[in-house]
Amino acid sequence: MSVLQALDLRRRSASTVPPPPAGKAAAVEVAKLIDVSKCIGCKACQAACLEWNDLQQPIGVTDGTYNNPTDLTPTSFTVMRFAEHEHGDELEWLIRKDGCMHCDDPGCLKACPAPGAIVQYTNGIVDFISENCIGCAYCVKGCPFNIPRISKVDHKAYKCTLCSDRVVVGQAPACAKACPTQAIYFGTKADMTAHAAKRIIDLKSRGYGNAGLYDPPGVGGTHVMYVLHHADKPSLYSGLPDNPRISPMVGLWKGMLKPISLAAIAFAGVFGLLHYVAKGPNRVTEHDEEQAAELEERKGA
Amino acid sequence: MTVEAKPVSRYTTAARINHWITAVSLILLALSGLALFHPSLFFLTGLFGGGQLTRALHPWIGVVLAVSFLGLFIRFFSLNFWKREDTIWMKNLGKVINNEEEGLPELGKYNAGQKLVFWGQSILILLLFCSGIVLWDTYFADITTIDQKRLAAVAHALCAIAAILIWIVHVYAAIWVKGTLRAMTRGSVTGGWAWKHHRKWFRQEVGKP
Amino acid sequence: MAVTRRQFMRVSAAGIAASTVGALGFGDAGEALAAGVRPFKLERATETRNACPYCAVACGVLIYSMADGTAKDAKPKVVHIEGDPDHPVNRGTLCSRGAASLGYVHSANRLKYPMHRKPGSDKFERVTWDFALDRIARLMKEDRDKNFVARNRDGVTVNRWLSTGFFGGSSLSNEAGYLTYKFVRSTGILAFEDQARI
Amino acid sequence: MTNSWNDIKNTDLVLIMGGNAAEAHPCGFKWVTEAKANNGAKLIVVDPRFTRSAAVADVYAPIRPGTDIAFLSGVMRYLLANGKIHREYAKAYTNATYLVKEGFKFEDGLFAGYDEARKNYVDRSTWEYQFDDQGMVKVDDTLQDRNCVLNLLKVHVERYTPEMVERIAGTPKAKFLQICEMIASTSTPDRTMTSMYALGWTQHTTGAQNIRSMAMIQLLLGNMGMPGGGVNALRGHSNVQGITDLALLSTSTPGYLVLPTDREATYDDYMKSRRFKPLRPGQTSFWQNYEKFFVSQQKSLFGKAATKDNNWAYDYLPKFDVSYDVLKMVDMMAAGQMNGLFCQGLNILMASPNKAKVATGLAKLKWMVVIDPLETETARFWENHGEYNNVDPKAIQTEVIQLPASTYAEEEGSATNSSRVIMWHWKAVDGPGESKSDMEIMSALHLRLKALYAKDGGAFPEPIVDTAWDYKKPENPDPAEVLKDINGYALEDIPDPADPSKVLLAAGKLLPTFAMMRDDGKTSGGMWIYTGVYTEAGNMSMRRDASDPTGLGIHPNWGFSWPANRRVLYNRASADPDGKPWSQRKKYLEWNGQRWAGGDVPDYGPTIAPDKNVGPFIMNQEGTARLFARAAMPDGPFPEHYEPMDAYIANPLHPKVTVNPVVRVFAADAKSFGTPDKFPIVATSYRLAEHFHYWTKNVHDNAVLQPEMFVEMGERLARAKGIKDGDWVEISSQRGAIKAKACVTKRIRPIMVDGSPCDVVGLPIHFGFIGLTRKSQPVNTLTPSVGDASVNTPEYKAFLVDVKKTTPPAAQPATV
Repeated sequence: MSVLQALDLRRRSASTVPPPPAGKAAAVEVAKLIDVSKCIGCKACQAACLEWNDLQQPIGVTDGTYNNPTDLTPTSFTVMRFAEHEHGDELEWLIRKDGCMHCDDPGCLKACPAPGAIVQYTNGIVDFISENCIGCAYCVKGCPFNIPRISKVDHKAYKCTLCSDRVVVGQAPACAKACPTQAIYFGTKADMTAHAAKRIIDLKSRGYGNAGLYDPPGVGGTHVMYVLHHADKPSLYSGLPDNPRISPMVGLWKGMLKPISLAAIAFAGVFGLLHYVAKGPNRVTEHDEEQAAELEERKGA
Repeated sequence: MTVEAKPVSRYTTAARINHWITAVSLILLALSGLALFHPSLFFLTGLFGGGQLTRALHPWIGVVLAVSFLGLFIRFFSLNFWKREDTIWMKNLGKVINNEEEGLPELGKYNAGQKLVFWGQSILILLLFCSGIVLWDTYFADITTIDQKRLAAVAHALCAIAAILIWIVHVYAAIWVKGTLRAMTRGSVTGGWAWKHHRKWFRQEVGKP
Repeated sequence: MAVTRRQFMRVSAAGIAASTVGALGFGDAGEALAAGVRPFKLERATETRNACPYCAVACGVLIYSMADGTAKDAKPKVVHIEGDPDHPVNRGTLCSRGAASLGYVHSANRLKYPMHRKPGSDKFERVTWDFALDRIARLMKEDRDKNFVARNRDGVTVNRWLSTGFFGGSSLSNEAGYLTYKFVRSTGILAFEDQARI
Repeated sequence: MTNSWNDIKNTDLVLIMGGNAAEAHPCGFKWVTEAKANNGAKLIVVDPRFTRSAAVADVYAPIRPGTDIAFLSGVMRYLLANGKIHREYAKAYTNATYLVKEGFKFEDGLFAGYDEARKNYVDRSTWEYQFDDQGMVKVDDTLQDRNCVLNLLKVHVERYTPEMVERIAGTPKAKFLQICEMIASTSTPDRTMTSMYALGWTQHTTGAQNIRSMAMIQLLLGNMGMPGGGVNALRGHSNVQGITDLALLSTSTPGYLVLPTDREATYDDYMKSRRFKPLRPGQTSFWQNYEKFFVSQQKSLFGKAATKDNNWAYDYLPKFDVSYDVLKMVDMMAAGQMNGLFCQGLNILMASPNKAKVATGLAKLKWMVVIDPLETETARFWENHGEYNNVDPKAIQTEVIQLPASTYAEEEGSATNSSRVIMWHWKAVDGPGESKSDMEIMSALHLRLKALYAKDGGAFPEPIVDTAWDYKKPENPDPAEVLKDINGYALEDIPDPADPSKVLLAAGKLLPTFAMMRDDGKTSGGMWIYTGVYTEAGNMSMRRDASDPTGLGIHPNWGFSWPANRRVLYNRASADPDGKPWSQRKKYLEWNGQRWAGGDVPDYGPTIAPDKNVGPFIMNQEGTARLFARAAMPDGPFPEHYEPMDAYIANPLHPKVTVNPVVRVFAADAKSFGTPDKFPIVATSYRLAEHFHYWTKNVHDNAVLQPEMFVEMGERLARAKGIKDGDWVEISSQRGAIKAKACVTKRIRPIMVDGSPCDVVGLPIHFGFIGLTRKSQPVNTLTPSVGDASVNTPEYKAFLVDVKKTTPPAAQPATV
């Protein structure tokens, strides 16, 4: 196709050029809001995602839960996670759509060594550009939410694209479009935050005193947010991280360690050079040779 | 005309081949590893046929290195035990660096610096191998947790940098101390070199039938 | 809702701005400031308004079809199905059945040809429509002529045929349903049911 | 549905009981979510399992499968005892004030007139009102007479105390009372409750009475005909409403007319019982028009061959002696009484209870024709699939012809959703291979049969030869032409009854409304309730104006809602007897002095003034709704709790009459019911959000989302049986046994029945031995072949089983 659709970038993995100045492309930030309190776990989002993205997820087996597939895979960008939570005599079935959170400060992008394999558009979407992906799985280590999966077929990383191909033409992501109860909402981040506020008021009126918005500051906020009835305990929802942030290990690895290491190598090289210039080579003298010959003669004799 | 001492055999052909396999794989590992370590060195993946191939080859080269280095280790570990003279040598490292090693105790086949290189690389390669396995997602993705992988990534990077630094010392020493390189190319050193740097070893070698 | 819609931006334009040389002299020129996203796959597709075939909410769907450009006598194929946003009930949404219904249209288990299984056989054999339809008409007539009940024991005209039954589908269109009704009722079949009861 | 999907947004309280809308109808459930988010509505879910509907409910209560009438009668008792009824509504719009005959009684589980030998109510004469000399029902507006319906009802439900509800249904008393209180809150004119039910109510031997119970509650609360009210059947297939309307049913003809029975030897006999004279002064009794609808229908079916002289081809219709419903058909097949069978998009091997019986029946057929877009278990019932379908093909002599049908994407036409809205869909592509549309297949079969009879003659060829198939392309009619045939048109000029010199509608013109239908053969029309769908103004089912001027979710210009484009049935009842809305908040229709005005088409004479005292339930002879059903229900004028046929306990209310006393049990099935000593666990079958019946197991993505059969069980039962998640379990009933993976869950808790815990297991119905999902033995291997006393819907929702840990079936992975 001659027409290439493109989105402006805010960040680009393993890039040696600085991002364009803020304001150059003052795109509106988008966000997907997942209202867990409205979610009926019907998996329409999963089906729509599989269909739109032409994913061929193999047919598995059941493990005695409603989680199918049981985990994210390179061909399942989103899965529903079902958690049965008992408090007192009451039961809650907490159902959460899991998938890429599109962090504002994406750990995957930070970890990625392949230039342009992970990009963040100015609208906030974090996308994997497959042709640049080298399959190193550093993104897996970078991600605080355990999202990217590496394909055993083409050895590339895959995850939710927030349907960047739909968003670029003004369509909502396939999951949000499909969601029967509009538990998945899509729009500008500002609108989604405002919508969430209304939902939280409704939930509080129904006795969920700790209802709130999950937009974790540890990763700079996310472009996929949750309305939770128990925002005080995100981990109730099949292990949603209570306070996600890019691991300090990854911070060290992809931060300080890089310049320090190169500097150390450079220093070692320069030190050698200077030493050689200053002190010169360590040569065997003729006297040494004579001493050696003498010894050989003595022993040999 | 002074008397020329006969060359002294230092490394067998097998040992030299073993060394060079190790050397080449280490260099390739450093190049491919650095390519994936720092974006400004990503261009080095071009040497390996691109990012995907670099990612795929690096761990296999690592396996070659590990096996090869194991050979070296078995060959040389007994010669690398620490001796009293090594401590004295280390205390006089300044003199050594200033090309003033006269008056230091006579040394066996390896000086303290070489021994440190040996042990350093032995430990680092072991660590690199283990952390490398953890990071080798193609085959071993499921045996560790992501947190363990993160730790492994940092450890792998740190060890690799340390190994590269040691390698620089090792190479520089070979360049700086003239007459060293031929030990690994031709397998022998001159008698004078042996007298000067490893006199105790030289005395033993000369004494052999 | 405002979303960036810059679908026709060209890569080369982005390339101009990116020119920094890499750290060790190898220029990584052309680091784009924009990245290509997957092309929107419905651009050339035909949109048809239809209704989901499954449950009785009967959600409005849009069926996108497209001819495969490579084949000479290519017939359009369905490439995507999503909810019809104009439909007052589903408002563009679909459940996991409807959202996956493309896989129904293209199911590996779709029937393509009339098949015939002879008594005692362990397989279906492909037959022509003519064979199948003639055979069915004959079998019907044979059974009907033999077992038609014109009068009951009390002599009342009942005109019924009880030895053949008909299960009709509840996903037929009303028009197909009415033709089915006409066809079946005219024969006197009383054992005539659909999914309404089960 | 009496109301519509969109109308649910107007409600204040949703009761999902006998259904699981979030899973079975997610896009319809959207309107529950809307009501909750924007109307402050609360959601109650009553279900044996904590379902995905329960996951978003405000209140969930457990109930033992098959005890809904006990629960609902308990609710009625609460409402009546606490005065929480909409008294004015009940008095004006129901038969609450009507007097019932003196001899009517209910004792020890039986109503008056039961014949023990014939297992039936042979004398239902006391299930009737008292009439005056004019033939009008006697009423007591003071509600003092002990024989008035409301007082009889009070007495009848008095036994259903909260304690009794807890004993029978296992719903904890506190929960039950909490729900009663919430329901009672909608007895005020400004609040409504909507009831959403599906097969969880219908698939019981007391199915029709389950729904009646809810209808009675809604009537007591004044929620019928109200926005956000009603009794709403969610329904199954995309056009099950349309196909039911069109009467692909054994005893019906299109538009809820009824086939003649053996007792109606002549046309006059038939019409005599269908004149439906009003039972109260001034009532409409709309069924008085029956003959107009019937004659028009006969003209559509048989064209010129239907004449006044041959009583509109009355004898062309078969007469029925008994109902030949699904269960009866299977019973006949299994008894070797059937030779031929068509399965058009219906997978009977999976769909009818007691798979072994169905398989036996299919094997006794001489021939079977399967018309389907997909491979089905039925088409391949003769094929050996190891332990999933262990048959010997050689021993099965049934000839099978399988015809490939097209799907919705490959044909155009109209379908009717459960809101009764008829909507057109357009063709996108051709079907695969040689597949043909059902219209083409039906036409081909009809035309071939017709040709054979025209040529060779045979048994009574007339109805076949004379069937009107005069479409422009008879071998593949244009759907629009068929819809016109259903809608109807004038065969001759129709004169104005007021002024016979004027022509109301010229010959050949489409009928604008069923009021235009005539009983003199001047009109043709396949189904009166659809008249108006295709008029001279065009195909109304194609209308796509989604606007909603009133904001009440009426969408009057989207498609066409039968009857007469009416969106909420009985909507006259939304206004009080004086024609004023019961409350401004729930304003829907009102009398503006000249006519009934509002956003919807009145379900009423549009210009009948309130002072005429015409009741809002115009389809009834009384003009009012029936709290007391007269003789319309075979198992009693009031609902009564009876245990399922696989009875878990003796009925605590009347141990001598444990199960529904008038249930039809075939001789062949007499020993097929389970008892709790051998099968101590209650099972219920259900549908999953990820699958639709037995189709989507052929769809890859749905197979991904739910790949394999499982059985849901509570932790207590699993512990007792040593079963863990993912273990293989054998589930057995009196009818057979299947294997399934265990899904151990907190969502099913033992239900305390009569003081001791009752374990419940749940079985999804979707999995079989054909499809992309893992092979499984169908669940109907377990279910009993018995149906509802009124309409014979099989009892899939409550039966007895036992479970035990077992080994994996062959060719299945041993572990996950």
